Amino acid sequence: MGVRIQEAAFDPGAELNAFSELSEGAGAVVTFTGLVRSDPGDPVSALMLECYPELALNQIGAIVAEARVRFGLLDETVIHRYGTLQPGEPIVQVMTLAPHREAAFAGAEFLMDYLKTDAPFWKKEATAQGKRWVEHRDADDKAKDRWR
Amino acid sequence: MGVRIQEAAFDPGAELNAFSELSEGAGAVVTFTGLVRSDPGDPVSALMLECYPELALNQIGAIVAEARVRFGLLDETVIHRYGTLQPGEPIVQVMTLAPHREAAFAGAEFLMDYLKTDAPFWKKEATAQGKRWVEHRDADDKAKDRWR
Amino acid sequence: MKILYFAWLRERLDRGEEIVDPPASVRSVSDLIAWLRARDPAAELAMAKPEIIKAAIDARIVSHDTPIAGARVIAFFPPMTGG
Amino acid sequence: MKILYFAWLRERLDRGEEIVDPPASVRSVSDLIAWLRARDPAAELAMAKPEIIKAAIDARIVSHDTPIAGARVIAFFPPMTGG
Repeated sequence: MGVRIQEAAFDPGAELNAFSELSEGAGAVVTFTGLVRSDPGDPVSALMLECYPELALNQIGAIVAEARVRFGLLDETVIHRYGTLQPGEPIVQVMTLAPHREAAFAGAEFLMDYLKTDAPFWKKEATAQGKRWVEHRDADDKAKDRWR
Repeated sequence: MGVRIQEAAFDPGAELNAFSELSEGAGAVVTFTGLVRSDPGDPVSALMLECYPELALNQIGAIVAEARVRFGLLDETVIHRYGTLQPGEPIVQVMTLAPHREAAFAGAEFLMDYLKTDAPFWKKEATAQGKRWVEHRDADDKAKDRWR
Repeated sequence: MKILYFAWLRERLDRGEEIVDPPASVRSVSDLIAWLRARDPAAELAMAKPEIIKAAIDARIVSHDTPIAGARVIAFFPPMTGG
Repeated sequence: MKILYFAWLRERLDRGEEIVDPPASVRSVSDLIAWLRARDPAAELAMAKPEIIKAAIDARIVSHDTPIAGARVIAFFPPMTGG
């Protein structure tokens, strides 16, 4: 189990390889990598990610512990960056290891849905029209609610 | 788009990094990596994967094309090995690139569900009790049927 | 035409492929399975339950009522266990 | 006690943290928001809709009716946009 909140860039592939070292009984690894998205019709030149690290560790630690029990995961890692990022850069990576694919997929989706609404990060986009805070999406609340 | 059927081992992390090169409008990459699973209570010493390559390329190519349209994927890659593999080795990797996480997750799950039932591979396990063909699972048919 | 066999079908027949020349009365995949079984005791046993055997003509999966006219390669195999 | 502000709340108040010493009558998170608003026009505006502001006491998320007695750090922030 691992939770990392960091300003430094990370290497998605190196993280995947380090995570999926031989583990008895494991058959499935699911990796979600979130990238700074720039809409071609409304380009973003940079993304500023603000964070409350102590709360992030508590919140994500609790979500990860719940995911492990609920889906019978063998291992899981969450990496979340803060600071200023460029379009295309990885922001977040969630990895789950399980005996079978159903649990690995469900665990990764559950973790991502909770990170969107419960992890104390705030995104601000720099665009040609200036800077703007990203609005919280109702769709993210709905995505989280399906796990109740 | 890429479909590779190969006997050679592949590097899951290197494949992920090569796949997620900057792509305009992309915000989410989902990677599924399937490993040779050895149940601690009934260990497998090796897995033999038989394949019909021409049919595999046709079947997987059709599934990938359907996934791209259905989920609005920006890119996708399927790598599937055949031959003799050891426990813990990667067998299969599916990667999807999409604007948002919902499509990337759904596309990867859809591809895996179809690979399990529609890709012409046959698994034979070597155990202490001898060799045995892996039985087709009804649960895999049910998993596929949910996409109808 | 060439016939391919995979997995336990290949093992029970002790061959992965063979060249056959069925008579014109063998029109469909079903007919071909019946003809293959009738001429070989190993096939009679291995293909005893045709409903669990899948077929492909020229690397495209087909149902058992598909005509085989013009086929170059016909493959028979058990349910797939990929992924 | 220390107060932390994040995202647009921090920007509108032009500060990320401050030390405050509210009177004993300020018992809950709600009371604290009302007290912070009453003493500062910037806070009056920035926290005009308390229902959209989330709070944490000592790095644990709490509801607005939670008592603040014994709190060392209280954080206020808008809905989160992580992941």
